[in-house]
Amino acid sequence: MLILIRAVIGRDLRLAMRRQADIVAAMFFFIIVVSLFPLGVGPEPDQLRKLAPGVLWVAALLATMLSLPRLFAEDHRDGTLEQLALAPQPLGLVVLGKVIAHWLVAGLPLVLLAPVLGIQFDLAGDALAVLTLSLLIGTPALSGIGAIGAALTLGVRGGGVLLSLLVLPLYIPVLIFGAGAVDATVSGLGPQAHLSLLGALALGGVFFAPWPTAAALRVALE
Amino acid sequence: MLILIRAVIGRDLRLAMRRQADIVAAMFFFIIVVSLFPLGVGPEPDQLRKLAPGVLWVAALLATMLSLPRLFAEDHRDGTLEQLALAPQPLGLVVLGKVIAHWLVAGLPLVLLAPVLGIQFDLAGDALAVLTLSLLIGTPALSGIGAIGAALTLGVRGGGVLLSLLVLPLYIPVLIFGAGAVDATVSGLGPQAHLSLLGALALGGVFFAPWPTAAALRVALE
Amino acid sequence: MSNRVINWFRYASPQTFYPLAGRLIPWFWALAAIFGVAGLTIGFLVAPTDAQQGEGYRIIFLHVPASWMSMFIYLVMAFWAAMGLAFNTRLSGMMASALAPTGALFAFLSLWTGALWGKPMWGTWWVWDARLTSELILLFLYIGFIALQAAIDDPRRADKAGAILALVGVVNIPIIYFSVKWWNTLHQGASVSLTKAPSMAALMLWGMLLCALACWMYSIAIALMRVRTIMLERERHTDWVRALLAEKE
Amino acid sequence: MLEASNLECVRGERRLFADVSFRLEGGEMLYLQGMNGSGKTSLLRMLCGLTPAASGEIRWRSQPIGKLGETFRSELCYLGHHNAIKEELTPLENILSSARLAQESLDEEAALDALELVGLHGREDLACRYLSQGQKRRAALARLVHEKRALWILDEPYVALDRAAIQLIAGLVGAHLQRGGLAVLTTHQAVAVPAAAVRELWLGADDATQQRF
Amino acid sequence: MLEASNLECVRGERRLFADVSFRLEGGEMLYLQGMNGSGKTSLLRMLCGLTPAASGEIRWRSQPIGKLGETFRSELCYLGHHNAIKEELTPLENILSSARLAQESLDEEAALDALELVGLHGREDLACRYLSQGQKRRAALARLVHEKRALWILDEPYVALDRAAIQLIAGLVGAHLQRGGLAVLTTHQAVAVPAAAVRELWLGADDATQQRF
Amino acid sequence: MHWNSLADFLAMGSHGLYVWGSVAVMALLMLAEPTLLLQGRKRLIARLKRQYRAERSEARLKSQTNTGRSRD
Ligand code: HEM
Ligand SMILES: Nc1ncnc2c1ncn2[C@@H]1O[C@H](COP(=O)(O)OP(=O)(O)OP(=O)(O)O)[C@@H](O)[C@H]1O
Ligand SMILES: Nc1ncnc2c1ncn2[C@@H]1O[C@H](COP(=O)(O)OP(=O)(O)OP(=O)(O)O)[C@@H](O)[C@H]1O
Ligand SMILES: [Mg+2]
Ligand SMILES: [Mg+2]
Repeated sequence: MLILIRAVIGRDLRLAMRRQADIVAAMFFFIIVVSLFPLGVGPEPDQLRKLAPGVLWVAALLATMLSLPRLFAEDHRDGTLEQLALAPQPLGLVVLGKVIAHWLVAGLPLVLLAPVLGIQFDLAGDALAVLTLSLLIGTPALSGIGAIGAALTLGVRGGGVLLSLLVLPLYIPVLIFGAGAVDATVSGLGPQAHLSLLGALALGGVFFAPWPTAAALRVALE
Repeated sequence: MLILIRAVIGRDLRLAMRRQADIVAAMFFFIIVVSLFPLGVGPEPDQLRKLAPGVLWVAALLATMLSLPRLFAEDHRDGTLEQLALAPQPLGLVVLGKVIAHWLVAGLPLVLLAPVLGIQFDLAGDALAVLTLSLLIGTPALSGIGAIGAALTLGVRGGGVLLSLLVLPLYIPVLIFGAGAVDATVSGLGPQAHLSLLGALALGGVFFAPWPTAAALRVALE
Repeated sequence: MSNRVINWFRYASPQTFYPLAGRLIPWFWALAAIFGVAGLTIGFLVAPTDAQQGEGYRIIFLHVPASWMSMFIYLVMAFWAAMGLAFNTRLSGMMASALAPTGALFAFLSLWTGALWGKPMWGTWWVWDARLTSELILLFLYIGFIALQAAIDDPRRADKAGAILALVGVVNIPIIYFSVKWWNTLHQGASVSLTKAPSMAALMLWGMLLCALACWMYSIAIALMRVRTIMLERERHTDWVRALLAEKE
Repeated sequence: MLEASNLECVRGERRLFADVSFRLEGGEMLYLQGMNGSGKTSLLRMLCGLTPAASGEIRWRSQPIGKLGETFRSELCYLGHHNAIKEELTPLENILSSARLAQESLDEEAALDALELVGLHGREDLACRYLSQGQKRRAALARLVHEKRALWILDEPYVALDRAAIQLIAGLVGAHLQRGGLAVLTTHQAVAVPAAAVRELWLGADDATQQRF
Repeated sequence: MLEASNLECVRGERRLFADVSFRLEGGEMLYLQGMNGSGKTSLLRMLCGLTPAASGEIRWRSQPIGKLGETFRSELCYLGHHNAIKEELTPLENILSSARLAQESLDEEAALDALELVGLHGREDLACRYLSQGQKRRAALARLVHEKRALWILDEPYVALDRAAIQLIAGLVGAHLQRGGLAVLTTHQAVAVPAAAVRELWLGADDATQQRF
Repeated sequence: MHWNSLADFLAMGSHGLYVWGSVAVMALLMLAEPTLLLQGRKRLIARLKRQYRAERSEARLKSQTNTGRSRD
């Protein structure tokens, strides 16, 4: 079982490495969206500081979401997904592997970048730390939940945008707790409550989501 | 020449209608991103009013951008693009048609939605009008400039995210003038200057961009 | 006329350019070192303290050259890109790809030194000022160029695609610069305005110019080195590369 | 071993076929024929358990395949219209990773042998996207070289292959049957498989006569 | 009319072919052969002007095709590996819109005739995504029925088709040649085209002998 | 000479961290770039030489034996 998951992760990471662009560009998308906001909203530092948690979290959410369509689409198009569905193991485990790989490629880099971008918004030290921590806990949930949406919209025309339509409502709790944790820190309340709720979402996202995802994949293949 | 452009527009619109999801979902993406912000940032009306132009413009930009990868990708994959490149007319005209169709499908709906969403942010009447007008003038520029990026990343692995990396820096002037026009209205200065610059960008985007795009497409087909 | 064109194309062929570049590189390194030492000596040892900014202003000797180079290299890159598209010479594309990383490096250094300057002078690492913002976008443009070329494996295709992007970018740079400037001045508000450097003492000016020259020489030397590597890699099947490497044994 | 009874396939408003029944034992091959659109691909996907049948039943070793689930899938090798190779990966990486995902052991030596056999010698380390159409198909079919599972379901394996490659694949199928395996195969190209027992099944019987020339 | 001299094709580190020259007049067909990966598709794309040749020249009516540009393209009909049909559109819409994009006039009646001829009768209004692989190919090939341009370049047109459809396409090509048209065609399936003059060209000559059986 | 002592020079009027931070990073990157380039070039040349040798030996092998398939 672990071997299978490892094999899936290994393959997906190798594919990501081969494309190179994938990892680097996901990060830069995050950077660019975050940098767009001051351009749209205006450069006053006070205002920017207030916006920071919301903007960073929304950007992380969008960056993750953008990489979702490719989670299964290519495997579907070139027939690999059929092969995975016909493999003699529960499809859910394969999905779990793919979710983990997706997080490593699309989630983790955001976490690492967040402190640097926070500085652009003039955030203080502890707020930066909580921001990073909240992203570290929250992004796995984004990958897990996103997988369900990616599977449901698989092979559906115009899937990419439909996908965001399905997934964003599910992302809202993550966004609220994530940005809330930082806000709470800035305003002097502790972030613990928010963070533990976020942790619960992440656990659910990673370990529960693969099973509906697998079911959706089987439907898409019919 | 006009016949060709009309044929391209007709075909692309028909495809979009057939997929349905496309138009509706682009609009919903716009709506959801705009609605996410108050969730991430907090509900104070004053602050929201200040944010409104920036957020709406950034959301419009992202919504347009999200639909870019599909501008040429499907034609490329199924061989239609080769056929278009081999047609006995300048490829630039075909691109022009596709840019116009893209705007009709991905840009125009945003323009129509903007006033409604602006109300959510408590914008005043004249600001709403200028917001809508700025989007009406600015979104064609987004489609035109976006086409260059879409063509450059065609057939390149990890293209979707690379595309945003290439296109977003080019979008920045549009964003600044667009959001700036609304800001200027809110703060009592006239929006004319911004709007006319935006118009210049749009003209450039729509009529100049198809030619580098066509060149990039030929490179992608080699 | 046609003679001169042919002549030009002769040097544009990698085979003739490679040894030429090899002979030039040491000279540029030497010049870079001389200018660099002179500039830094003046800047850090001789130049007086700035009346308003104290000693912190000395970052200027790094920051301004880096900023200038980052902008200038983009122009040069776009020039080579245009040549490549117009005349379809192999050298042009190679030059453009050889310049991009150095340009990105200087853009990054400009940001880095600027941020380190901003903290003591303005009290913040970063403000959304026109210049700063355009420099950031310039870095994005470089990275986009590099990422695009890296994502396409066929070098000829990569060259052409990169050239198109570079040209579109060069049209856009002035637009970006003025749009940002406009955006920012209209907003004003709480933003910190850039403290104008005082009319510079002649010594400071000299130091800065020498440092800038050093960066120039450095960039040329690096670009030539990189273009030579790129040539070897791309032309590895040609007889001249085989002969060259066989010679080295 | 593989037994289908009264299968029916409905697509949209169209009944593609009904009452398709057959029985296949070890060493036998089912050669599925029919004109374009007669439902061959649909039938194969049913046999794999990917698409449910409108009615009828499929049994493997006398058990319905739905109930067998993973046990059935661990004896099944399916190759569809699509190649199931990743364009970014090299043929070698593709064959290794598909073996790993199917939880079979395949060492690099064996994989290289397989690639050489299907004529991808010298292209082991070239990303598949650069391969020609036929070479991609060959890379996909290289999986069959060391494939030991009992039931092979191949949907038009010969498409895009040149004559040498077709002979090779036919040979592989023949050897598989010799070992006591089963195969279900469709193709529009008349290729003799060196097999003891080839059963033919025509789909869309009413069109069949019109087809046979 | 179509003349290629000393064409050379280099892909990555590999020289696929060099010194390929031929001359084709009206009514003649070039039958391009070679094993998988020998460069047939690459050559066809060169002939269309999609890929530049590493060296050599291609002339149409004695003019280099690069210089002719649109004039050449207006006499060219290319059908590649990919079908160039939109999966969302019906076969009818596909054939009509591809005619319109190529700036040819084709009325609905003629389009329906063409679809019926290629055996898509009854599927005119079904989105192409539901068609079987062979039916998709047929929908793509339906363009040839009323195609009047002089030069046809067809890359493995027979792939996925059943025997009846193959005969039909071969017949269409034959009629085109009879009218004085030119055709360049690749295929791995031996199909006789009813044509007066078929020239054969083998790519990858050193492999050719090994291939010929 | 403008400075009185080395300590003064290093302190840079209490802005030492910023000034030397700039200098250090700039020097580091401007040294790293040519170093990496030289390394890459050496590696490339070594690889190409290996490749040429392999090609030569393969050609020799081919001319000697025309039977049997050899992989490497
Ligand atoms: C991250 C922050 C910064 C960035 C990206 C940046 C960028 C630039 C650029 C692009 C230039 C060249 C533009 C031109 O010559 O018109 C420049 C020049 C200059 N910068 Fe900065 N800068 C930054 C921070 C600072 C700070 C904090 C100061 C001083 C307090 C400063 C002072 C100067 C001066 C004096 C020049 C030379 C102006 C001239 O020669 O006209 N910069 N900077
Ligand atoms: N929604 C639908 N409505 C009507 N007919 C449909 C629908 N979906 C599929 N079909 C038909 O079902 C058939 C599917 O056939 P299938 O792909 O199994 O054919 P096949 O025998 O494999 O053909 P080929 O030789 O071309 O591969 C086609 O005839 C197609 O037109
Ligand atoms: N970057 C590359 N490096 C090395 N070889 C390459 C590269 N790109 C393509 N090739 C080779 O070029 C050839 C392309 O052949 P092409 O597609 O023209 O073949 P074909 O004759 O049409 O084959 P098929 O019969 O399979 O369709 C293949 O052999 C492929 O391996
Ligand atoms: Mg089929
Ligand atoms: Mg081919």
